[in-house]
Amino acid sequence: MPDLSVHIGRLKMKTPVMVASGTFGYGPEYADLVDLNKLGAIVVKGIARHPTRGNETPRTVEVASGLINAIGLPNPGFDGFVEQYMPFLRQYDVPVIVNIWGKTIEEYAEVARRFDEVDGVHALEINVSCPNIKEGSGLFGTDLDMFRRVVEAVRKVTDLTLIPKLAPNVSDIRAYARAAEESGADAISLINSVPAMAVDVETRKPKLANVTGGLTGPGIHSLAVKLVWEAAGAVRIPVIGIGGIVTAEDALEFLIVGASAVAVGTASFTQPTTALDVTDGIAAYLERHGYGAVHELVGTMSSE
Amino acid sequence: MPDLSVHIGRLKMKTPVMVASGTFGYGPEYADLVDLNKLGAIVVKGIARHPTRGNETPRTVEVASGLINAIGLPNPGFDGFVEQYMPFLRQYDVPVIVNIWGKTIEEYAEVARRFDEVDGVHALEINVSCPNIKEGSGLFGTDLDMFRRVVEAVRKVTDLTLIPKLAPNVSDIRAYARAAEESGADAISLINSVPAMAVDVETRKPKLANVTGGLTGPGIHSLAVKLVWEAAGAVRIPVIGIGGIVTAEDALEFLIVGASAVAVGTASFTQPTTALDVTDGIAAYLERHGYGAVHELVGTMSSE
Amino acid sequence: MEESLLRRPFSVYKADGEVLQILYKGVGKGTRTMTYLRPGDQLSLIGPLGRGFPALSEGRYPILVAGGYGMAALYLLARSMTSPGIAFFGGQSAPDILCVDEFEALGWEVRITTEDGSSGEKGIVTDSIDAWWSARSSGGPPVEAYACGPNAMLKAVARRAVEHDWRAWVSVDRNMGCGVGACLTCVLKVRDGGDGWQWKRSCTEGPVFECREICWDLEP
Amino acid sequence: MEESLLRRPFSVYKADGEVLQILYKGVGKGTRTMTYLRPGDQLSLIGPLGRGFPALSEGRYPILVAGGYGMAALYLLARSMTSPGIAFFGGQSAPDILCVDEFEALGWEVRITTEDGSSGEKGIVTDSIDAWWSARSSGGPPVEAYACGPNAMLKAVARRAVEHDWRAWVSVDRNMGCGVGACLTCVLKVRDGGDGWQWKRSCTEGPVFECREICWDLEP
Ligand SMILES: Cc1cc2nc3c(=O)[nH]c(=O)nc-3n(C[C@H](O)[C@H](O)[C@H](O)COP(=O)(O)OP(=O)(O)OC[C@H]3O[C@@H](n4cnc5c(N)ncnc54)[C@H](O)[C@@H]3O)c2cc1C
Ligand SMILES: Cc1cc2nc3c(=O)[nH]c(=O)nc-3n(C[C@H](O)[C@H](O)[C@H](O)COP(=O)(O)OP(=O)(O)OC[C@H]3O[C@@H](n4cnc5c(N)ncnc54)[C@H](O)[C@@H]3O)c2cc1C
Ligand SMILES: Cc1cc2nc3c(=O)[nH]c(=O)nc-3n(C[C@H](O)[C@H](O)[C@H](O)COP(=O)(O)O)c2cc1C
Ligand SMILES: Cc1cc2nc3c(=O)[nH]c(=O)nc-3n(C[C@H](O)[C@H](O)[C@H](O)COP(=O)(O)O)c2cc1C
Ligand code: FES
Ligand code: FES
Repeated sequence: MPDLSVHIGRLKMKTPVMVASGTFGYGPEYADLVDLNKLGAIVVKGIARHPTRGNETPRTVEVASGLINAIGLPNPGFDGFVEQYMPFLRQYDVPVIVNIWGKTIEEYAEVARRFDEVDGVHALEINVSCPNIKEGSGLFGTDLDMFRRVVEAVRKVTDLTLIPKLAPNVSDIRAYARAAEESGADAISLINSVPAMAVDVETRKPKLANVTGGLTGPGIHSLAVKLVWEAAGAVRIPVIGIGGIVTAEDALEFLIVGASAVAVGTASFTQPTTALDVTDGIAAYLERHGYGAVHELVGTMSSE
Repeated sequence: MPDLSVHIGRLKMKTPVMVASGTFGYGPEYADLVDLNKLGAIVVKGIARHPTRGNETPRTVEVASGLINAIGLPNPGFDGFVEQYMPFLRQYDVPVIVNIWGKTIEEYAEVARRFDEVDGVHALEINVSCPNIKEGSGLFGTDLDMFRRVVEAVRKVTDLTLIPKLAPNVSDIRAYARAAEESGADAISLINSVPAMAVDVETRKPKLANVTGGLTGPGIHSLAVKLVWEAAGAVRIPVIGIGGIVTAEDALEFLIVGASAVAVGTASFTQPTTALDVTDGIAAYLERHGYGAVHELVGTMSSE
Repeated sequence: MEESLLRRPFSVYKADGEVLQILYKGVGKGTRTMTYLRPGDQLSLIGPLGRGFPALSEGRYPILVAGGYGMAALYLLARSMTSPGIAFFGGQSAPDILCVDEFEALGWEVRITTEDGSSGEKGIVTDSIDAWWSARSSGGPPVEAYACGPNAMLKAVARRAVEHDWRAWVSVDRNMGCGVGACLTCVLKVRDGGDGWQWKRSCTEGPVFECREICWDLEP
Repeated sequence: MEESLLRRPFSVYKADGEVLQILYKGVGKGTRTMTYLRPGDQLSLIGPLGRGFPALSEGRYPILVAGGYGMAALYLLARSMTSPGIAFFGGQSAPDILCVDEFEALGWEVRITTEDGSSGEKGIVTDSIDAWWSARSSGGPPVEAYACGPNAMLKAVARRAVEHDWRAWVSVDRNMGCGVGACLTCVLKVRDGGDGWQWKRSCTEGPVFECREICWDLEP
């Protein structure tokens, strides 16, 4: 059995396959269907300082090989999350990564500071790239200066492993990757969903209440691989590859282009055990190809 | 029968549905299968001043709901194109739009200047967004200043209808749309293909000889609709919607969010008559919904 | 053939021993692809999920109201009741009216309405309900209604339930993503304790709600 | 079931009257989806496209070399020849060897090689060709070879053609996008008049080339 363990900052994972924020709830939702202890990590849905309700419905629409969502970051707030979900999550032997967001830099720092003291939280993923909140959050991910300021502000208030999550809709992803590294991030994750929209031509109305949303699922995989490849080439900190993973091959592509770990998103909706199936597929691949450990595969794309 | 005609700059089209550059050859390739006179316009594959061979093979790879291509702009050069293809194209009663590119601003201007004098050429589409040529062309589409300079340089040397074609991989498409308008463009077209890549995990080699390529086809449609909606909202010049059109509904989405015309790309490979089928579908829709002319539908997305 | 990405929600129509039946209509890419399945093909299914219809309360008279796939969704409930009542089936035209024999075999009286009059009375299902209600002698047992169909129909049933003081359970039809409460696609507004509202997930906290829980006026 | 975006290229296996047959192998998403087709389903087909095998030249002795779908691709050619020769079929193991009876019924001598020896001789198809060539008495009519199969096989045939002075036509297997010359996916390097090379599109200018046209040394 090849060694699947991965270390990212102070975070130790048994496998390189986590579940992506917003696609696995807070854990209990899938606990009957998936052995949570076998996941590399659980990244919970985005948490802010205070509760929010999120967008009106319809919130999602299925398109060719993808799902557009404009959920709008409904969240129970820091207190609600810690009370309602942390006791549950602490029962498991799986790292918890909290995805955090805010509408201002101060809000980001405030929620990060509070999580620093919460027992059982292993890392923070900074969602600067959610395209659904109009009030500024969209900008954090596509304005290099704002991005840098958020990461720096959060870094100041926490010792937790810090993982800024990059937005795909930028011209040069390497600049964001480097800015994260320079601002003290322990790793980066990418990609978040890709801005998209759909219109019902009979009613001439947008298919989402929010008009625009973010595309995820198999259709974005090849875009994500390209961005992860570029980002991984630009920094020394570990990269977490996200976007359109359905099969072990999809995850292996991320590892081969330079990701140290991956997260499964939309595919969990279709097949809740996807992350575990992908893990098994990676192990089988490593064995078949004679790798002793998953980290040996990382970044081995052959240039010829 | 509703009025399908569209005017873009000095270009008059019988229908709003053209075929996109690089997906319909130079015309003769599809002449046996498609009545060229029924197309809104033919946009030929990218032409530069001098012949080029393009990339090594493999040049395309199919992925979920899309095709990644890295053809690399093989082209017969200005002279070759005018000699080999213009006599054929002049036989038809269909506007010819030449897609042009160069490796420097001077090359863009030079090829544009020459086309200005070619009988039977109705408009120039400026390909600043092809992600496949490393020597600078990629930059023209994702660097606002370079983009502006190319459009201005081309505008100076030609009276032909000028249509810069925008790259999708920018944070703010509106800035590019406005820059095109300010630089004297008669219209803009978008989107070009989306940077992407795929890896063969068994060999650990990229699936394309060029490593990266551009994703096209149904999977990018919802991204394109979002970008066309934003771009159309930012300028007064007409917008041509491109990206993932397979059905009349896909084209209608572009019109409803603000495009005056559309172009069919990858779908022609699968079904050569797609552009004509889409045209029929648009006409039927207009009739069913009581529109007298296609321009009445443009930009009518209902905000409620 | 188009490929669909997500699973699709279906009601269990019949479940006997090892056999589970669903009754579905090909309306889009997912259901149309299902028509290509051949005997022996394997499918993946997660279920049962969510909160179904509750049993009839002691002493109440049951009515069922079904449109679309509602006939399938209500069959097992109908079979579970020892004293059948009336089932109101509505549809566009005759082919939309399904399972009538099955319900009658269980002892239910089936009243049909179609918009084009091709089966049963011409009209919509609530016409038929109103006619029954006004003809009904007062003083009978209190009514408990169970409804499944288009949201407009559910809303119309809810209005009558409030007016006539019925208890009424409606199974809402929301688009779904995950089916297990994780994606927050299927939410709808239900009253909270006070004057306000909160989102509830119809996949886990529904799809069946007592009609008074739902903020119908906030429905788009 | 996965959906494929583009069309897939196939050779015409048989064409009689109104019936056209193709023989295919399920190797990926497109061909596997095809196995779901049912009698009566309609398909869209564009063809015939490109340049097929030319007729046998007067006075030449024909040999066929087939691997994979090559057996299907060469059948109509084999049938068109009035004086059959030898057909060399190669494959991994017995199930890869197809159509032997059909070729024999046309009068062809079929020599089979499989890599695992489960059908015919153990080895690769060129072993069998080499054995035939060295056993062949000199002074026979000049050879014209027709080959269809994996590119490595075509290259091996081409080397022998040059060495032994055969004329040899190979049908190259390139990924295709449009099939009509528009997308420039299927190009391969062929010699131009002088020392250089140029791209040719195998969908329109091929897929059959005389083996000396191809720049084998530039093949990746
Ligand atoms: C709890 C529940 C139980 C159901 N039980 C059954 C059943 O037993 N039998 C049955 O035939 N159907 C049932 N449905 C409806 C069924 O889920 C949809 O018909 C199916 O999801 C359509 O999928 P599709 O891919 O074929 O269509 P799509 O391509 O997804 O959509 C086709 C059209 O239907 C609309 N649509 C799709 N899903 C929904 C939805 N959930 N609500 C409203 N509009 C929708 C789309 O907007 C579109 O206009 C049930 C739905 C729910 C929520
Ligand atoms: C001129 C020509 C004639 C052909 N005639 C026949 C025929 O008569 N019968 C038959 O069974 N097949 C034939 N083929 C091959 C057939 O086109 C492929 O098997 C088919 O395209 C595979 O599609 P898929 O979607 O099933 O596989 P994909 O999912 O597209 O690919 C599956 C695997 O096959 C590889 N692959 C796919 N297409 C090709 C290709 N063209 N060349 C090399 N590797 C490929 C892929 O890289 C992948 O590893 C022919 C090919 C050509 C070019
Ligand atoms: C319904 C839904 C909700 C999401 N919510 C969040 C979120 O709260 N925070 C976040 O950073 N990303 C969120 N994402 C993005 C995912 O974490 C992931 O980056 C994206 O889905 C791409 O991966 P996939 O293609 O595998 O789904 C969400 C995605 C979906 C589909
Ligand atoms: C094989 C191929 C070649 C292309 N070549 C060009 C080109 O030469 N110039 C250009 O501006 N766009 C080129 N494009 C991009 C298309 O014109 C179009 O913008 C893109 O394919 C998106 O549309 P679609 O999704 O309908 O294919 C090419 C696309 C493909 C698939
Ligand atoms: S369908 Fe995902 S939360 Fe209900
Ligand atoms: S397959 Fe498109 S040019 Fe040959």
